[in-house]
Amino acid sequence: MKKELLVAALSRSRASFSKGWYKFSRNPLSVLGLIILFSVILTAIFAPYISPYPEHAGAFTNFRESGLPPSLTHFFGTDSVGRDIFSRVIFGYRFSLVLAVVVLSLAMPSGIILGLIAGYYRRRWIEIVIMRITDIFLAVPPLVLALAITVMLSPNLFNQMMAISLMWWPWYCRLVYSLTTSLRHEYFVREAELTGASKAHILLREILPNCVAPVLTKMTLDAGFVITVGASLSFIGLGVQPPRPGLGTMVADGAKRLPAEWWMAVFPALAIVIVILSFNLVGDGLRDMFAVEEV
Amino acid sequence: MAKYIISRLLQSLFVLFGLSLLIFFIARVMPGDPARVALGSLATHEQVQNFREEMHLDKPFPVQYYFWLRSLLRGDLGKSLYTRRPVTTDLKAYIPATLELILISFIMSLVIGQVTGVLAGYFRNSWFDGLSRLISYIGVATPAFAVAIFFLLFFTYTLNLAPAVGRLSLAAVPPPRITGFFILDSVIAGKFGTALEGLKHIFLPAASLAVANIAQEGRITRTSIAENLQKDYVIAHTVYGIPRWSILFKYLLRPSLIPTVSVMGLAFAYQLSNAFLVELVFMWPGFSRYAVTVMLNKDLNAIVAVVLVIGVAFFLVNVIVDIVVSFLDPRIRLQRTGG
Amino acid sequence: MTPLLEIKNLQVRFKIYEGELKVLNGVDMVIGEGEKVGLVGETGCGKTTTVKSVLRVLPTPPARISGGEILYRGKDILKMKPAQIRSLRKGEMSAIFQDPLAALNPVFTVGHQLYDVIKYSSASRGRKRLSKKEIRARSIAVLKETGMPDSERILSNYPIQLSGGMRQRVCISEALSASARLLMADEPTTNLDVTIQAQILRQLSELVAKKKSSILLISHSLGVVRNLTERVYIMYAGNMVEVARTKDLFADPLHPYTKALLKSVPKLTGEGISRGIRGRIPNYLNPPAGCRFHPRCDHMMPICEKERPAFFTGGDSDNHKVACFLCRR
Amino acid sequence: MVKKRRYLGLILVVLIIGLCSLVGVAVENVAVINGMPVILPDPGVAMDWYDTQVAYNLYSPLIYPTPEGTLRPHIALDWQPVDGKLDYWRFTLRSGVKFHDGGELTAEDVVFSMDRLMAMGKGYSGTLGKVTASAVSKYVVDLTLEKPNAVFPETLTLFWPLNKDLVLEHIQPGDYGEFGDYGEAWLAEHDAGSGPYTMVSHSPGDRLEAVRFEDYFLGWESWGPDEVPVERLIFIMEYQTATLMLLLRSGQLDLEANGGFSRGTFKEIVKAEGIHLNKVWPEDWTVWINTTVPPTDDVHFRKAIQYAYDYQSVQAEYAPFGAREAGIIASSLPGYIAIPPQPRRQNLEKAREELALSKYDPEEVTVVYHYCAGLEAEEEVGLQLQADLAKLGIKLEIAGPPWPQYSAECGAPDTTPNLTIFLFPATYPSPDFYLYYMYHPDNVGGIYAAHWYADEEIGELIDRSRSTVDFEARVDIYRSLQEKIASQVLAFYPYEIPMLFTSQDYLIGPKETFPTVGPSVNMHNWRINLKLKQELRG
Repeated sequence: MKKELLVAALSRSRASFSKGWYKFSRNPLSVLGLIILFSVILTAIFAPYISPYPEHAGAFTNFRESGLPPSLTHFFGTDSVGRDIFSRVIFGYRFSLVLAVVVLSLAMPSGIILGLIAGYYRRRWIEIVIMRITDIFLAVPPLVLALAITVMLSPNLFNQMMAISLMWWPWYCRLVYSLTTSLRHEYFVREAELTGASKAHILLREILPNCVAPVLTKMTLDAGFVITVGASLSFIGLGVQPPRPGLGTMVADGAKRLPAEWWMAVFPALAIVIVILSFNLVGDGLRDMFAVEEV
Repeated sequence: MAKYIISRLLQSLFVLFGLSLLIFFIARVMPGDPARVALGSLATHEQVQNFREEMHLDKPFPVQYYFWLRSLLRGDLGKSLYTRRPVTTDLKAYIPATLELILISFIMSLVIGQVTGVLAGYFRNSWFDGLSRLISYIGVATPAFAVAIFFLLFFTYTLNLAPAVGRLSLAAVPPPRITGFFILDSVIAGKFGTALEGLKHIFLPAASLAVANIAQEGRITRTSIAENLQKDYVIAHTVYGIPRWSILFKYLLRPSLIPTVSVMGLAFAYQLSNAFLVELVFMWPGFSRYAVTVMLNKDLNAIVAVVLVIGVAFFLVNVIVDIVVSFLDPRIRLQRTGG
Repeated sequence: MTPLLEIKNLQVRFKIYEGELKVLNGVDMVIGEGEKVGLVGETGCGKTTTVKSVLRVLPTPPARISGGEILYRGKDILKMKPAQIRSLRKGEMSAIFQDPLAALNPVFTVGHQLYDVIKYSSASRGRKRLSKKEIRARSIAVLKETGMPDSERILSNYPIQLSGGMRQRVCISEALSASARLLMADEPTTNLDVTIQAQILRQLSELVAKKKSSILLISHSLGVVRNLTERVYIMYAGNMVEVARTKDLFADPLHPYTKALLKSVPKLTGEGISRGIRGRIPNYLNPPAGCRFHPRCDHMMPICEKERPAFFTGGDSDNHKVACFLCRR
Repeated sequence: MVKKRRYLGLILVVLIIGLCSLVGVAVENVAVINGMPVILPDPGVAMDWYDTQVAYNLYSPLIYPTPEGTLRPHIALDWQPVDGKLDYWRFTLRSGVKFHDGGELTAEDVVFSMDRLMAMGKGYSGTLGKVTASAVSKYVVDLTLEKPNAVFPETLTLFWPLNKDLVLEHIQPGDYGEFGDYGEAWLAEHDAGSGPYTMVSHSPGDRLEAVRFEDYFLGWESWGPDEVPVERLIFIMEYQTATLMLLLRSGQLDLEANGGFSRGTFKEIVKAEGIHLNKVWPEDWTVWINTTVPPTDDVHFRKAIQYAYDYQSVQAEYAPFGAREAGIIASSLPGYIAIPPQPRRQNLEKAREELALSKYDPEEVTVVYHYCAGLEAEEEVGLQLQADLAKLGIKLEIAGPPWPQYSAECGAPDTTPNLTIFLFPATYPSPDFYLYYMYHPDNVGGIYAAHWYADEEIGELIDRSRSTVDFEARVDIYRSLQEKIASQVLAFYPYEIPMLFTSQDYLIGPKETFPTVGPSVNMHNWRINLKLKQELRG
């Protein structure tokens, strides 16, 4: 009996997956985004094996080869101390993706839990406390506050991640809060309440699954946004510290060499655009996928 | 409406209070010695100690906050440790430049975003629509500093079309300050040459700032135009002989503007934070560059002030957005006044 | 009677993701000068599409007029240039739409919309431009004509501030302000309660009579057209299935669909609740071959599945035509 | 009618643009100068070389350095130690020196300015030491020192008298009793000087504008038929190097007086037409090694760093611009000696030996290297060292905080990173500048002595040099001091390089190179050739 249920559930989920994929794949741009995103992720994971000069991502100087224009030996040229920009961009993706993963895995669960609690306990003191604090964090653009906090913590990747995470949970909190307040009067929540289910059960098993679609969509779009904020902070000089390659830092350094040695700024900048673009395309695809589902 | 604004105001007062407490707390708790930073390396220990006392840095946190709040009520935001001037003086000096920049870029993004959005929505699935969608995808995905650098490389270094930095050419004499907006002030002073220069200088930074918003607004407008085009009233207007341009840019634009304007508050936030980077690239002597500078210099008073100013600006913009939306959309207006 | 509008074998298709919807499948229709014609059919049978085709406001794509002619005073509307169509809309053809709330722009005042309608429709005829004052006066007059109370105040109101009846009156005023020769009223009273329905319909017919315009009154209900029209077309799934003088049709319905429609009208005499018609409007993606009504028809014959019935003259009058093999003689 | 109205706007726009383009673009007699952020043009608080640059334009120092490294009369015509004692000096002032408001500079102004400097304790007060001033007559001032100082006249090239009356008119409430804030707030945006230029406006950290002071006491003369004094100075700040290059090429910037270009850019400048490099003063790259925090508190560890650094690598890149081996003092100063390692190149073997002697395991320690944000030359040294130390298994962490934070870190031993890099020009023309200010135990800490090494013996030796009247004997002491300092490895010195300012060909600088910072960008020493400017950029 149980096994049958499981099989049914599995096939159902497989069916809904293929249906979802069908909807997703109807937009060729989303598929393109997914392909780019996967290649970026794979490149980042296997950076030491893929990049032609992995040692150039670290403490390395070779002044004789500094400022070389793009060529077959150095696809993106070399920087002012002779490091291969292509290799550094590949490693730069690592830091960007790690940033996105860490920030979202810190901000999302905390935001979701707080949002669930605040949404469920409406008109209680706990809702007021959580949502007012959320308001405070949302009162200024995330970049501004993240900038202020990173500066005061002293600039490096870890602090950058902490600062951005601190800026990010309120967005999830507000999203899940509004979802929860509208869901909590639905019949299945009422039913669970009546059957005496625990609060944790109601929040996590009844309400949370219904928040998945919007949260997942937001997460994908946000990953791109987090990377933008991270790159912006590094551009100001508050990110990955040298010699490790931060994409924003590379753009900032390269900007000093414009226009003669344009490749130093242009390629890292394009690399940033590509990864954000792929996240956005995938996010839009997910939104289409879920939006059709809802109708 | 008044009742609504008052309630918003009270709410924002609370938020700003919390914001100041937050940023104040972070600033005071973090490691590093602001007094030392302010006085530089040549200062003696005695000088540093005196300075700490003067700035109440030796007092416990609540006392410090109390002193800060007390002087805030007198309109005093303290002295900048970086420029050694009252923060309010700095703000007065730098805010107009940023306001001018954001205003111009706002107008740019509104006009271009709306027009492309309307056209893309009207001719949806045409080549124009496809192209504008592609560009808008890229526009949204490109961080402001990258846009700025691409623009600089293309328009300044390659085509030599626009100047690279500043509000005016370096040797130019700024117009007498009336509004602080160089272009406007120049026109008032009758210096059209300066005004043109100002326009030339503001073009690239404003365009760099506008790109993301153009993309975003274009997309939203396209969707809502496409949605509204299906509505009966468009057919009705057409049938009753109202010309197509009037339908498109009046009867359709107004309802389609509502979603665009509704996200304008968020768009402004983007624009303001993007200004942080764009002003750096273009050496725009504005508030955002000042903000970055004081942040990098751990200039406590200035940081708190800068964050609060942004909070206030954000709040004001949201209220304006609400008012504009309710002006555009009688449904909301009537709901609000009708109670 | 000279025909004002003549639709010949009109075919309209909609392209959607899954394929093409064959929505209008050869529609024929004639409206004479000054004639009051009714068009009745279930929701979704293509009435609105027909009207929109005539007005040339079908969204193309997805819609596509794949065949047929629409002759207005002998000229094919489908071949007209946009400018000609625009001039047709000013003073020749007008329409009232089903949902008055949807047909009014929600974010402009009634006065504003009426103002533009009057301004542009009057500007067309090479007349002197009307002054603001004149337009305003006309707006009020037009509203008053439709029996709108307090019409001056109404001008500064938004559609959502008005009741359903008032909104419909505004729509009618807009439609009438152009003094069109042909007025197509697409279910103008569907969303109103019965007393207001009757009132509005009466006023509408009075106004049309006064202006000596032709009217095409569209409804899903036979009851509505009975008193107001001279001739009725019955439409089913993109085809005209029957046309007759109104009184002939009610007296002697020939097509099984018409009969079923008449049966489903609730009667005050109380013969129990009407049964409605078995089944649903067909799927336009793969409509039934032959007569589109055959899957729902109680009198289905083998030929119905294969061949599309042409119009046969039936009943007592030459004007009574039916597209049903039952009436083949 | 409607159509006409629609076109009206178009016509108006065209008209405005036309009008705008009609406004002539005549060549202006102005010099736009890029410097580092000048926050403090007040000579009583100015303390960095870019402040000094501006101060030299707005104010006049008491004594002026010569290109040869000697001194010449300026405001003071003559100075003598009274009774042959080096702690009591008498100065005779020039008469007729005019302040910008027309008032005459007298002994009273000198005394007031010295009192102000001492009371505020900012700016170069530390360089001058404790000084008591008293006016003997209208043009004679006595300055008494706490300790004998043979190079006191040299340090007075960093003392600029202010206009007492003007300052007193503008004091605001402050910490200095009857003197309020000593005019500090007002002087941030105005000047009270007698220099060749008068401040017009100042927006701290952004822009400072000044115009020529007609009544400057040294007068103004043209050098050639077309070489005339510069009428208007505009100091701009904080521009990115890419931008600066663009501004130079387009003729919008006349003098780049920050020297922060990368060597790639310098190469470009050498090739570019219409602009050229000026070697303005010698500078020493110095990487301080903090002797108070592990692992650099161990002298062997410090030596290991000294030997591990690949001197040739970066220096070779700058050789075309005059880079050379550096020592403790600038090589052009009397008494310069070469310091280890000799020959000056990487010696990993020696480095390993020293490392073995140290108490630290290279695998377990991290060395922190900080440089000033945005300075590529400083980052390069760090990256080079990072690669070099990696060969020894030592991890070097690099960070580039912005200047105020960076310099403030050096204010306390525990916040000073292991390694900090600075480029030191001499502020007064004497080896004493390097020795006293950087290694005297009284001056330990701060950016000038971020090694935190206080040695009484070195202090005594420096004191002795300061009280030695005979020049040759003093130079001998300087030599032994250098040896002593080198043995402790308080720093390593990547290379010495002249400061390179880029100017337009039509802006002509002094023919000679001054040994110190200020005079080089005293625009009284520059002339502009307007004809050439018209030809090149007009």
